[in-house]
Order: sequence, then structure tokens, then C-alpha cells
Amino acid sequence: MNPLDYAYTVTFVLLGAAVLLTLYRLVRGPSVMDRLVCLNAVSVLLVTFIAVEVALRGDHAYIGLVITFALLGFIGSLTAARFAERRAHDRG
Amino acid sequence: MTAGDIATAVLLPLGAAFAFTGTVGLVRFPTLLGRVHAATKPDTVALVLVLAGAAFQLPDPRVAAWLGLAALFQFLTAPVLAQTFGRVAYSRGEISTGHLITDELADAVERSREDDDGDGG
Amino acid sequence: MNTLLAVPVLVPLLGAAASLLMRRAPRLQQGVAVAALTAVVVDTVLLLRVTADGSVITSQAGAWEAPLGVTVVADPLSSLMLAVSAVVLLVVQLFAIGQDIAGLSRAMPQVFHPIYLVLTAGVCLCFLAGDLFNLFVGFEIMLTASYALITQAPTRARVRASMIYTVVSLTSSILFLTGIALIYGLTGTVNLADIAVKLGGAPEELRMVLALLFLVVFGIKAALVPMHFWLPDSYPVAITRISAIFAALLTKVAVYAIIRSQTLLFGRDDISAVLLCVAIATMLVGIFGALVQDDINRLMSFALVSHIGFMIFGLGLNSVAGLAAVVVYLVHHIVVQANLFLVNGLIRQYAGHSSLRAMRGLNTVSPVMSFYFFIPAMSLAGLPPLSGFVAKAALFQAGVGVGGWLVYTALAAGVATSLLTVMAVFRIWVRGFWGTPMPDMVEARERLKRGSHLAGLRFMAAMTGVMVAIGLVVAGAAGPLSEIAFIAGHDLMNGTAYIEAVLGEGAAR
Amino acid sequence: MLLPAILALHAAVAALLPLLADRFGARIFLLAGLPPAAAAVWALANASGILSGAPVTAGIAWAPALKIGLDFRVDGLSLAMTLLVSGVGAIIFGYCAAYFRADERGLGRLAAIMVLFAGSMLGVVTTDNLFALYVFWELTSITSFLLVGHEDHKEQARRAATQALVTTTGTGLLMLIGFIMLGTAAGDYSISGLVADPPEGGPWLTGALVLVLVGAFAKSAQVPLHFWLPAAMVAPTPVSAYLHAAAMVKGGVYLVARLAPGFAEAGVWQALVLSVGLATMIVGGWRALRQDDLKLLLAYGTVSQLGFLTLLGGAGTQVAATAMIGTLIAHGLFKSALFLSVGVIDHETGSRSISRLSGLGRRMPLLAAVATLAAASMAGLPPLIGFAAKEAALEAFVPGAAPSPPPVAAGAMLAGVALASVLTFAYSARFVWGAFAVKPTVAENRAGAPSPLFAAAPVVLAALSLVLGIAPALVDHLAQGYAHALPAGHKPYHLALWHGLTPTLLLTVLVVAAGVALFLKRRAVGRLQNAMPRWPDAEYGYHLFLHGVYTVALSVTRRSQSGSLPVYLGIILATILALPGVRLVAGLITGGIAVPGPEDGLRIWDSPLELLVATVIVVTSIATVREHRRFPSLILLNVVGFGTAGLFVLHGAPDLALTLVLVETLTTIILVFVLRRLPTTFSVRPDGWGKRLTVLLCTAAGSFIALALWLMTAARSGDPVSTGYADRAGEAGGTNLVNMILADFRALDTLGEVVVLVTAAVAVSSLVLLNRRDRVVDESSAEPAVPAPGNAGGTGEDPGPPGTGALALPVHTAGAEAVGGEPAERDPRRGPESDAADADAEAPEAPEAPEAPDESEGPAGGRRGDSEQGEDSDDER
Amino acid sequence: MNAPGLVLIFAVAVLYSTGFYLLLQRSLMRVVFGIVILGHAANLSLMLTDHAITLPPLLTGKDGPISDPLPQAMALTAIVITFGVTTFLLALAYRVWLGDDNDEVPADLEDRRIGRLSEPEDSS
Amino acid sequence: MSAPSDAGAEPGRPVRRQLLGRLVMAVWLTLMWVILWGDASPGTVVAGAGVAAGCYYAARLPHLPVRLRFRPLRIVLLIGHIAVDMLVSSVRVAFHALWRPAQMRGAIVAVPMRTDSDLLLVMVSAGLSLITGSLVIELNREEGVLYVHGTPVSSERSVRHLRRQVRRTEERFVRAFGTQRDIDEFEREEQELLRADEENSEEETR
Ligand code: NA
Ligand code: NA
Repeated sequence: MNPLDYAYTVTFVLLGAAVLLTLYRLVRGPSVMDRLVCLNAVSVLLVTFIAVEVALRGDHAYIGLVITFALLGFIGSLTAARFAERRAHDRG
Repeated sequence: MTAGDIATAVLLPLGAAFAFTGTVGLVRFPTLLGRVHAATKPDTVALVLVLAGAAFQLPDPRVAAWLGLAALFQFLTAPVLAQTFGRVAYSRGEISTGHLITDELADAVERSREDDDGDGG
Repeated sequence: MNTLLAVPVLVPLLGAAASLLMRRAPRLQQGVAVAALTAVVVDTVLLLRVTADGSVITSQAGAWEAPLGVTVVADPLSSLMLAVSAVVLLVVQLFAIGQDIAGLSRAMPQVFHPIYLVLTAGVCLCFLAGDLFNLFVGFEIMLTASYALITQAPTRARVRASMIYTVVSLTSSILFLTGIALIYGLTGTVNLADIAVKLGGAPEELRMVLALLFLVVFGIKAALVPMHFWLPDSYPVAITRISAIFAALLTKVAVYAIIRSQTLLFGRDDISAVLLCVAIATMLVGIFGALVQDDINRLMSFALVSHIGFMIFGLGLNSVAGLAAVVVYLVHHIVVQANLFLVNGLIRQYAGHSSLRAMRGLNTVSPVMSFYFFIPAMSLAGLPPLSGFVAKAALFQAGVGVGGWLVYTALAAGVATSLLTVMAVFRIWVRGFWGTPMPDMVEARERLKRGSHLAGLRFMAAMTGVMVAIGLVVAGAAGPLSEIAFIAGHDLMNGTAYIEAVLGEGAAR
Repeated sequence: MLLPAILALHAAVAALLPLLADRFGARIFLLAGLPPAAAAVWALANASGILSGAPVTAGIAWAPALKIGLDFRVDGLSLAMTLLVSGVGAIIFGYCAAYFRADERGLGRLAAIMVLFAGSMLGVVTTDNLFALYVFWELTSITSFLLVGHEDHKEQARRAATQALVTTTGTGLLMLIGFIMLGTAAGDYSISGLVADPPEGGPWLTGALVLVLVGAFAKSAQVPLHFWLPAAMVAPTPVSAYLHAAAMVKGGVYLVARLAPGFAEAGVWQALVLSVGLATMIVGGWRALRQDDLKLLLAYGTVSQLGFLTLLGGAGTQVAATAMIGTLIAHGLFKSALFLSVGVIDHETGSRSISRLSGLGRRMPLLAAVATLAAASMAGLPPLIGFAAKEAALEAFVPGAAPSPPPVAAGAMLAGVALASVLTFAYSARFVWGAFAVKPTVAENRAGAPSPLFAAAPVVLAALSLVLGIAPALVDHLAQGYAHALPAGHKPYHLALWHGLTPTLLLTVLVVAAGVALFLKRRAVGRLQNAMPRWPDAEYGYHLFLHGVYTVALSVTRRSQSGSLPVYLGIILATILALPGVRLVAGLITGGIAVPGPEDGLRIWDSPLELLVATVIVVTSIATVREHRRFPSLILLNVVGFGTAGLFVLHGAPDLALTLVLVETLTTIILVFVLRRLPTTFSVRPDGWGKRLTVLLCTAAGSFIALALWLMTAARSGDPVSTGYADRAGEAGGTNLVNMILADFRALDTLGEVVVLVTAAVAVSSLVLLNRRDRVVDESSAEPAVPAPGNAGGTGEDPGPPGTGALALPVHTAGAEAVGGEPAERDPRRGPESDAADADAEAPEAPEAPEAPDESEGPAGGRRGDSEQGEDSDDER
Repeated sequence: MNAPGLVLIFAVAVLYSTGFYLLLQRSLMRVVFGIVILGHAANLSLMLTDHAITLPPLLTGKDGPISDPLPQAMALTAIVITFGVTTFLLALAYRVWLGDDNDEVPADLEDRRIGRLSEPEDSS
Repeated sequence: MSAPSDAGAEPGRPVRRQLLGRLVMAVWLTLMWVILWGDASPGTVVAGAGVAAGCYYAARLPHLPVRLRFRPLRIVLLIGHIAVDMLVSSVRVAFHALWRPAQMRGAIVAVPMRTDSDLLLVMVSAGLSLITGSLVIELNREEGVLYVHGTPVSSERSVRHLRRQVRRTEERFVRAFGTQRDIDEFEREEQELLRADEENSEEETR
């Protein structure tokens, strides 16, 4: 196992831990905004994962995914946040 | 083990470490705004570092351009989201004001409300 | 791709696209829609002529050979189903046009025609599909079009009904997809003929599991008891033309899928006992439901459920004669069910509703309409000399021929169901058609006679009459029909012809 | 091939009649009589040939593959039946022309149905194919249903028609099964073939015969299935005369007689036919003795006679067969004559009640004479044909006269026949007395004599009874044509008035004497009848059956059709568990399904990352379920999607992951738009067993699918077909196999996908954009101007703005929804539930439409007095 | 042998179970959620018919097993189809909201009416 | 409270400029799309335009007038500063996250901006929000005030530090991207602000 492999392993472990921690907050909440923040965090982590995969596999196929996922994650989170805001206004 | 590999071997774990600490903050910070900080910023750093690390594994200018584009995109979107989250969280009243040293926005809101009342009255 | 096989799917789709573009010119749109369906009718009749001798014609969409490309197949069964469906679709479409001309419908014609053609394409694709996933796609086309149709003129009741309909259909679609995953997991192919061959090498127990799973998947759409509940809650609420087509065709497509899968794919294994039990339950529960209904459309929907049971009974006999009987029953039931729902549409013109509690004397209000009702009602009840009798005679004959206590039980259930069907449909007759007419119905008749609707209404009635005539033709042509049915039954029991037509000589081993 | 043509003539004339009714009035019955007359003429013309042993045959193929063919074969028995059915039919049609008023409602339809009935009956007695027999048989059921229910504004007519239909079609279905069993056993559905070469005995044959006989008994009103016949007397009198005297009820007798040569030897046959026939004979006669309504008296008399005929037809000896044909003809003639006489009485006096008729003998001497003659034939008095037939019948059961039945049984039969004959004599006498005698306690009716045409039919029929009685050879000729097929007794027997001083003659004398005594003691008999408990009869059984069926139907439907979508879906899941699920578990237990071991590739994961992704999926999907707020659960759902996409990435499916995330995002955006309008939380139902059960059900179903997936993929042998794609990729010129499959190899699927998407888009737009709330309307599938049934009473007024006409529905603006509202919603049943939100579309609540009294028994109804129809009016003055 | 790892099988089981559970709820929105999850489950099932860790199905000349493209293509089609239909269902939910201010699937009225009957309406 | 600085049309703003701003954004999104797909066929372009329109509709992205200068050296400096800030502050927050998260406090401060340019305002706030520890919660365009949430902030001193950081960031952005007019404006405002500060401190000292 060369150092690069160690690096990958460490990376995956850290990212995996990050995902699990995010998951914890996602499920615990307590507020809607917490979840929303976590949603975004998960999507960024997913993109990060894919970026690591790109490096690991040396594969072009996933590069498109990096940008697209980033874009879509952004749009999704933003829409949801806007919704949350409107909701607040509705109630107010 | 080339220089590129070394760069990758440094950047990837570093990025992952940022992501990890960010999510630790996400879990442990007591305030919502604190968690917003922890969730949005270190992730961006992490992603950019990882993208840089990946670029060293695919020494192809086109690939590098793509990855650079992704990083740029992240730079553009992350603040927008962070700001939106912050604003929405504040507007929903979900931030815990007890942890704030000062809240000048609340003062401003208070002032503008008084103005409105004055106009109306 | 063979033109004969391509037309039933592609022409309606082209027609749909064209009629969607022409939605501002209603007459032109109607013309295009009718032309498209007429082309399908002509094509499918030709197809039936070609395959009537038991030959199987196949075609590869995209010209890639069998397990790789998508196979389209027409054998006697599918050609027969195609031809009958196409004719019924055309007549119902003309009925709908009459209704639009009369101004008696709030359905949106500009949307109705394109989606109706899509539905046609979906139905045809289901009958032609020689590929499990393509069958799924065909189902989805058909179902999506049906979702769009069932919400035409969306009232609260319709929205509620279409929710039930859509969710249940979606559930069956997801299960279908799951089934495809399981089959692909086991065989590594989705081509029907190829699956049939490869399942031969699979463990029997797993095949059985798949057979039962697919029975459930298609059984939901075919409204087999105990998965029938959704049907009487949704079909009757749709507008006439839609419920006519739904009742006539959609469940039959599912029955077709059950037949195809249980013979071609799982023909090696015998799940007759399950099929017979399901058939008994379906026949009885369905007709019991029909007996206590108050709304004609609901009554007919329960009767529909019940009579699907007869078809499953035939399939459960696991014999050539049984399958032949199912084929005859399918043809008969498609026509008769469409006919009855069209008549119900006419009834609503006079009564304003379809509730038997507030309906009397239709016989006096419109003798022609009562004739149009009586004939298919008799046929549905299996009374001679109509197609229902031929179908039932074929079925009972096949049942007696097979024997065994479970078959006898099913026969007894079939006899009971037939009697109860007589009671149910003649209950409509006695309560709705006999008696002193309700004053508002007489009034309605007078208004309809005077109003601007008359031409359209006459056209609607004429189309209903055409459907009655088709039913009589089915009865009269019982000879050739049963002959094709036996050929189809033989092909289904054997399967070699199908497999070799798709995969080449010797593929069936 | 003339016979099929005559049958077709019936159908053609029937189709024509409704069109001509307006022009010809009641005279269309003369036209309607042509086909039966033609059939009778045809039968007479062919009689000699047929009787000399050369049956006429014809055939039309219908569905040879199913062995259904319209085959005809007219032999002696068929000839006799044809003459009866068509000959008497033609006479009755003539009578109808005088009986019905020209302006009667639905005359054309009535005539048409009667012709159809005549044709069906002709078919029954001439066909040689079991299926065709069933076809014609059921056609007589349907047509008689329509005839009995002709006066459909009467509740009683509707009930009686339904009762007759249910009884005859229900038993007819059993008969069909019996036929199929016979046909399957014999390999042939030809009746003549079946009788000539009956299948081997055994339980199969027994079952088949029982089923066939049940059908025959019901049709011929045998005890205990006789109840429908008296009830069916609500039909117009000529219809009763035809259906219930001459034609339909003879169908069962005919069938028994037709099959007797082949099956009389079968034990079950003898036992059933003889016991049922005997019981029917006696019960019918006994009940006839106490009827007040002349028509009902005749109806019960018919029941009795039908029992008699069944007994004779089923006995299976030459003498019995001869007696059967004789009685058949005799009964057809005298019973029709009597019915028609009652019709005349009813027509002229407006009543058929014995307790209201008096002195008609003086006012209508000709009719009285005719009826007395016919009644005498019924009573079995010489020199009428009825006498000759009864002599033969008694002779048939003289112990030892024939090889079967065995002497003891024969003795019992003989006693029974004698008893029934006594009863028959008594009610015949009572009929004549009741109709024509002067009763001191009853005011005399003032009625004129009927017109000659009106009286002609009974006169002709009674005269025929006399003529054939004096010259019984004519009938005997017919009878021998049938009887010779049966095993001969000691000596040949012929119908005749005088056989010498035989024991049967002595018996006849005794019968007459007893009958006279019974008639004279009619008050005592009446008291006895009233004193006897009314045993639960089959009519009670019929009602019990109906009530039972509806109760079961209701309870099944109530339990199964809950109307709740979650319940429906739950049952679907339960079915998955019950069918494939159980099978899978059974396979695992029995070892039929192998569980992959470590050497077969059993493993926890292929990469630890799978564990990570699986954790995300599992945790978030469970959290989605547990979340009761809409928005948070949407967020969780989104993460489930991300997790799935991650797995796709891991598994080398980037395109899939891409599409999934794209779709996921779009769904989120759409969901957010919908979510905005809905309450914050889902309605939460309390935890409980229902919820636990749901959890259990869903978990089991999910586990089953996953387990099946695991086992199926593990069991695959060989490569998937898709390995072939790589080789052909070069040919197609691409590198991304998934894209190539979508765009080339399986482009048809992709086309379908696009179609689905476009269709869904159209559907969505027509739901969301085109039909705003204010346009919630129905197809006015109903015609718009018709007011709701509930408020029909009050809406005699203007249905819409003048000029536009109520139907110019698009022109309506404000009123359109209210007036052109939808039928489904206006349906009275939906009234209570309709809420204010849709009040614009759904008409205001319509009250329950009452089952209004539709028995509009106007004065017109009294003309034929059918309204007084009542069951068993026991009181007699 | 290409049976997938047990972890993923477990994930599929949970997806199906939770999807079914949501499907069995009264709120149409939860039903939609259920269908989305079931869609994931079905697509995942299709994916799992193939060896797990593989290269994408691209003919780029890399060594190593590429994944089976056919389930992917089918899942792709299915995703799009399910999306179309889900959208329709959402439009329906919107429609229900127009009528009821809620998205609950109400029980069928006629069924409920018949459910309340204790005696057959007519046994004539 | 003041309305969120949504993209809603503000009165008085020329329609033409609004459209231009939207157009630029749409072109940018379309370009992104085309790059994503890796080919520039008409179909892709059309699809991209559709997606851009969809994004607009879905997210109501703000439309921005384009009134910028680009000064490469300054830009590089800006990026460098931001990068360093990002890293340093991320480490700072990470430290807090691992060490004593419960005691981390924050503050929302109002910082009056010295530039009038909306675009620059947005850029500044984006730049601030990119850095861990500072987050623009509200942007009052009319008065030119940013409400910034900073963390960790534990004392008045760190509040002042936060203000200083915001102002420094503003200055860097203005000098990197502002037109000459923007810079002049900025400097004038800064002088005023400095004077005011001095007066304040004088008052305090007195
Ligand atoms: Na099978
Ligand atoms: Na794979």
C-alpha cells in the first residue's frame, strides 16, 4: 500500500465521518433550518466524494457529475430555503 | 510516487479534514447561525482542496479546466446559500439570541417598526 | 420494422402529435384522430388475417437482433386483441365526437383526442411487446394517458377517484419494475422469449415466486380479488367515454399480460390452484358487490371485476380449451363492456345521473336505448344466443373437460356468478327501465328532441347501436372466432412457435 | 332447410312488428300469427314422412370448434310438440287480435316478443344439439320474462317476471352444466346420438342427469320449483294461455320425454322423475281446489298436469309414452281453451274471481258450453281426448303391465295417478261451477256475449278436444311415432275410447265418483285446507334465497370495499406476502431455494463505502417515515435521493446518478410549490395496533422483495445478454453503452419514455392551468337542463333564459354551473356529503328520491282485472 | 456469483419498507414521498443485479469489468417515467387542495354509504 | 422588519438595465450548461437557455447591472486575502468545534458601506459570506448597510475587529472591481466616516 492509498483511505474515513455527523444533525434537527443546512452539506459532501472518486479512478466520466451535482444541489437547497422563508412570512 | 501523487496525498486528506471539522461544528455548535457557518464554509474549502487534489491525478488541461470551473462555481454558490440560510434562519426567529453579544439587526428592525408606527399613528 | 407491426403504435402517436398541434381546429383534429384510429383498425385486421393460421410474426425495432434490440411480436392472441381493441376504440371515439358535437360534454376535446390516441398507442404496444421492459413502457404509456383521461372535467369526485386510481396504478408499476429487476437478476435478459428459455435453467421454486409475483403485479391492474377495490371506486366516476374504454380495455390488457406471462414465461410451472382460487374469489366477490350497488356504473364496474374472474378461471384450467375460452371471453367482454358503458352514457343524458334509486321507466322514455341496453346486458349475463353465452359455453366446456374438485368448485362459482349476474343486470332493467317514467326524464327527452343536441345525440346513439351490432357480429362469428381462439390456445400452451419466431429455429430446444 | 328458414321468419317478423304497430293496431297479431301458422303447416305437411320413421334434419354450423351447432331433427315427438306449440300458438295469436285494444301501450313490442317466444319454443322442440337446445330454452326464459313483465308499471308484474327469470335461468345454468357433462362423456352434443348411444352409467352420469332434470323440472314448474308459475299469471291472459298452457312449461316435459329413451333405465332418473312428478301432480291438484281466481285455479291445475306429464314422460315405457303424447296434446288444447275462456270472462265482466261471478252460464251459453267441454276433457271424461289419455296413463302403471317400473312402485304410482285424477275432476268441476253457475250469495254479472272472433279461439280448441277424442287415432299415430323408440310392454297399446271392460275403466269410474263427492263436499274441503298448516314451500325458499344472497352480498361488500386507499394498498401488500412471499419462505424451508454460502459469493459488502451509503439511505428513509412535518420530511427525502445517487456513482452508473439527482431536484422544486399551500404537518393518527400492523406488513413486504432480489441474483447462471452490446457498439458508433442503449439499441423504450413525459405534462397542465377552481364542472354528460331528480317536482318552471334554450349550455354564465351541474354530483346519494366548497359545481343537496308508488293502477288496469291477482285467497263463499 | 452484499440488500429492504409505509398513509404528499422512495428502491434493485464495484459502461479501453449497461438504461427510463407520473400526482394533490384545503385521500363516499347499510336495499 | 432584498423590481430602476442584468445572468447559466454537456449543438444551447429560465423562475435570482472594472493585480490580491481568510477562519472555527463549541458566541453587527454600487455591495457580502466566521444576514441596499453575523465573537474588541474586517474586505473589492467613480465615491465616504469617528472619539475623550 503506497502513501497515496493511505491518503485515499484517510480521506474516505474523514469524509465518511463527516457524512455520518451530518446525518446525525439531519435526523436530530431540531429546526427546519438545521435540516436544510444539512441537506446542503450532504450534497456538497456527495460532490466531494465524487471528486475523490475522480481522483481515485482517474476517470473522466464523473467530472460532469461534479459540476452538475453542485449546480443541482445549489438549486435544490436554494429553492427549499426560499420556501422556508416564505413559510415564515405566511405564518407571520 | 510522483510529485502529483504527493500533492494529491496531501490535498485530499486535508480537504477531508476540513469537511470533517466543519461537520463536527455542525453537530456541536449550540446556535443555528453557528451551525450555518460550520456547515457551509469549511465544506467549500474542503471541496476546493479535493478538486485541486484530483486535478493532480488527471494531468489534462481540459480536466483541470473542468475542475476549476467546479471550484469557481462552488465559490459563487456557497456564499449565496450561506447568506440565504442566515437570512431565513433569522427571519424565522430560529436563532438563539442568548448566544449573541450584540444584535444590531434587531435594533434596526425595532427602529423601522417604530418609524412605521409613527407614520401610521 | 415490419409496417404491420409498426402502425398500431406509431400512427396513433403521430396522430396524437398532430392533433395536439391542431387543438384550435376541432373539426380537423377530429378528422386526424379518426383517420389515425381507422388506420389502426385496418392494420390490425390485416394483422389478424396474417396470423389467424397460428403464425407468429416478429420484428426488431431498430433492427438489432433479438435479445439485444426490442422485439415486437404478433401472434394470434395479440392480433385478435389488437383488432378488437382498435375497433372498440374507434367506435368509442366516434361516440365521443358525437357527444362533443351535441355539446353534451365538458371534457376538453383539444386534450382528449391527443391523449386518447396516446392511450391507443399504449394499449397496442402492450399487446405487441415481446420484451418485458417494453411491456412496462407500454403499460406506462397506457396508464399515463389514463391518468390524464380520468381527470378530464375534474370534479371533486373525479379528483378523489383519480387519486385512488393513480396511486394504485403507480404501486403496480413499481412492483412491475421490481419484478423486472428480479427477472433480470435471475436470467440476465428482458426479452420474453429469451426469458422463457433461460428460466428453464432456473430453480423451480424461484420460478414459482416470480410467477406469483407477476400474477400480483398484473392482477392489480386486472382487478383480481383481493386487489380489485380500486376499480369500482374509480372507473364509474370518469366521464362516459373514458369509463367505457377503461372498463373495456385496460383490465383486459392486464389480463393479456397475465396470460402471456403465465403461459410463455411460467408455463412450465403450474399455479393453477392459485389461479382457480383467485378466480373463484374474483367471480363471487365482484358479483356480490354488483348486487348491492345503486349506481349503474358502479354496478357494471363490480360486474367487470367479477367477469375478470371468468377469464382467470379459464387460464387456471391450464388447457388448450381453457385458454381458447379465455380468448373468446376476452373478445366478448371487451365489446360488451364498452357497449354497456356507452349505454350508461346515453342513460345519463335522460336521467341526469346513473343512480337506480331515482330512475324509472327508461323503457318508455327511449325504446331504442332500452334495446341497446338489453342486448349487451343479456350478453353480459351469458344468456344465449349472444357472445356471452358462447364464451361461457366454451369456458364451462373446458372446465368440465379438465375436472378435479377445485375446477368443479370454480365451475359452481361460475354458475352462481352467472345467475347473480343475471340478477344484477336485470335489476337495472327492472328498476331503471321498467315502471312509470320519472317526469323529469320525460321532460329531458322532450328537450333533447327539440334542442340543438339532437344531431349529436343521434350520432351517439348510432355509435352505441354500432357497438351492439359488433356484439352481435361477435356472437355470429363465433365459429371463426373460436377457431382462432383454439389456435391461439394451442400456441400459448406450446410456446415453441413464439420462441422460435423470436430467437430463431431451435431456440426453444 | 325449410325449418331454419321458418325460424328465421319468426325473427324477421319480430323485428318488423314494432315498426308496424302504429299503423295496424291490434291487428298486427294476425301478422304475428303467420310464422307459427307456417310452422304448423310445415309440420302437417311433413307429418306422414316423419311418422313413417324418417325424421327431417337440417343444420347450420355456428361454432364447430366449441361443438355448438344449430342442428335440427324433427321426429315423432318433435312433430307432436311442433303441432302443439305452433298450432295452438297460431290460434292464440288470432285471439290476441280481438283481446287487445288498438291503443294499448307497446303492442308492437308485445307481439314481437310473442313471436320470438314462438320461434324459440319451436327451436326447443326441434333442435338436435344440446347447446342449441339450451340457446332456445333460455330464449324462452328471456322472452317469457319480458312477456310476464309486459305491464311493467305494476310492481307485481315486475316481481313475477324476475322470479320466473331467476328460477328458470338459474336452473337453466345447472342444466347447461349437465348438458356439458353429458356431451363430454359422450363426446358428442347431438341429442339423437346421445339417446341412441348413452354414455356409461356412474356418478358422472348421475350428476349430469340430476342437473339436467333440475333444469327441466324448473321449466315445467315441478314441485318444489313450481312457485313461479302461479305468480306469472299476472301476464295478459293470452300470454298465460300460450306460455303456461301450451308452450313454455311443456319444455321441461319435452326434455324429459326426449331423453327418456336413453336414460330411463338410470336409477336416479326413475327415482327423480317418478317421485317429483307424483308430488307435483298431487300438490298442484290440491292447491287448485282452493283457488278463488279462475286463472290461478287453472295455473295450479297446470302444475298438476305437468307433474302428470313428467311422470309419464319419464317412466320410459311405451304405454306411458303413448299416454304422455296424448295428455300433452289434450292438455294443450283444453288448458288453452280454458285460459282463453277466462280471458273472455275477464274481458267482459272485469273479474275472474269465483266469489264475484254468477250466472254467466245464462249470459254466455256458447262460452259455457265450450268451457265445460274443455273442462270435461281435463277431468278425463269421455268422449274427449282427455279421457283417452287418462285411460292410457292408468294403464301404464297397472302393475305388471310393463317391465318397469317394478310392481310395487307401479302400484304406488297407480294410486297416485288415481288420487290426482280425483283432484283433477274436483277442480274441473269447481271451475265450471265457479265460472258459470248461478250462486245465490253473489249478484249476477251483467255482461254481454263476446264477439264471434273473440270466442272463436276457445271454440276451435274445445272442438279439437272433442274431435280428437272421438277419433283418437289421429293422436295415437303421433304417439306411436314417439313410443316405438321405447321398450315395448306385453302388448301394444293404442289410444282409444273403448278398450273393453278393463281394470282401468273401473278405476275411472271410481275416480269420477270420488271426484263428484269431493266437489260436493267443497266447503268441508275448504275448511280442511284452511286448517292444514301451510308448509314452507319453495316460494318461501326463493325469498329466503334472495334475502340470503343480498345479505351475503352486502356483508361481503361492506367488509371488503372500505373505500379507503391505505386499506386497499395494505391488502395488495398482504397479497404479495401471501402468494409469492409464502412461496419463497416455503422454498427456503424445504430447501428448494438455495441460500448462497460464502463460497457462492455471500458477503457483507464490496466496499466499506457501501456501508456508509447504506447508512445514509437507511437512516434518512426511516427518519422520513417518522417525520410528521411536511417540509422536514421533504428534506430528508432529498437526502435519501442523494444517498441513492451516491450508490449509483459507486456502482459505475454516473448517467443514472446524474438523472436521479436532476429528477430529484425538479421534484423538490415542484413539491415546494405544492407544499406551500398545504398545512405544515401531516395529520397524525394515534399509535396503536393498526399502526404496528402496518409497520409489520410493510417491513415484511420490503424484506421479501430484498430477499428475493438477493436469491435471484445469486441464482443467475451465465452472463447477461447485455454483454452483446459492447461488441456492437463499434457498429453503432458510440462509446457510452447506456446512451447507446437508450438512443439506438432500445430506442423504442426511449420513445415511450418521451411519450409518457409529454402526456404527463399535458395532463398536469390541463389539471393545474386550464381548469381553475371556478371552472370545476362536469361533462354535463347529463343533459344540462334536466333538473336533479330530487328537485324535479318543483321545477316545472323555466329551465333557462328564454331564447337561449336550456340546452345552450355554453352560453350560460352565472347559471351554467348550477343548471348544467354534473350528474354525478347531483346524484341524490352524494347530496349529504357535498360540501360548501364545491357548491357551485355540486347542486345543493337533493333529497332522497323516494321509490314513488309507480303502480299506477288506473281504471284502465281494471279491464283485465289482473290487479286483483293475489296468491291463495283462501276464503270462499 | 453476483449477489450483492448484504448491506445493500438491507438498504433495499429498508427502502421498500419505508416506501410502502408512506404509501399507506392518508396524506397524498406522503404517498408521493412513498412513491419516490419506492422508485429509488426499484432502481436500486435493478442496479444490484450486477456486480457492485465496477467501471462505468464506457468503452474507453480501460481494464476492469464495466458494469452492465442494460439495468442502467432501464432504470434511467424508469426514473424519467416515474418522475412524469409523480408530477401528475402532485398536480392532483394541488387539485385536491383546491377542493379540500388539504391533501388527504378521502374514503369513497358510495363505499361508505354501502358500508353503513345494515339491510339489503332491495331483495326484490 | 425590512423586506428581504429580493429581486423584486425596485421603483425607479430603469427597466432596460434590469433586462440587461437578467440577460447576462441567463447567458452565464446557459454557458455553464453548454460547458457541462461538453458540446455546443443548438439543442444543448436551447436546453441550457430553458434551464436558465427555469432557474430564474425557481430561484428568482437577482438581476445585476454590470458596471465593473477589472484590475488584475488587485483581484489577485483580493483572492489571496480571501483564500487566507478562508483557511485561517476555517481553522479557527474548527478549533472551536473540536475544543469548546458550547462557548462559541457570535454577534450581528451593522456595518455602513461606503460604496453605492449595488453590484459591489453584493460582491462584498458574497466575499464575506465565503469566509468562515462571517455571514451577511441582511443587506439594506437603500441605506447601504450590511448586517453581518460574526463568530466566534466573545467581546467588544472582537466586535470591532469584525467591523474592521468587513470594511477591509469592502475596500479590497472596491479597489479590485470598482469603476473610477466607485473608488472616488468610496474614498469620499471614507473620509467622512473617519471624520465622524474622530469626532466621536473626541467626544468620548472629553
Ligand atoms: Na403456469
Ligand atoms: Na455496477
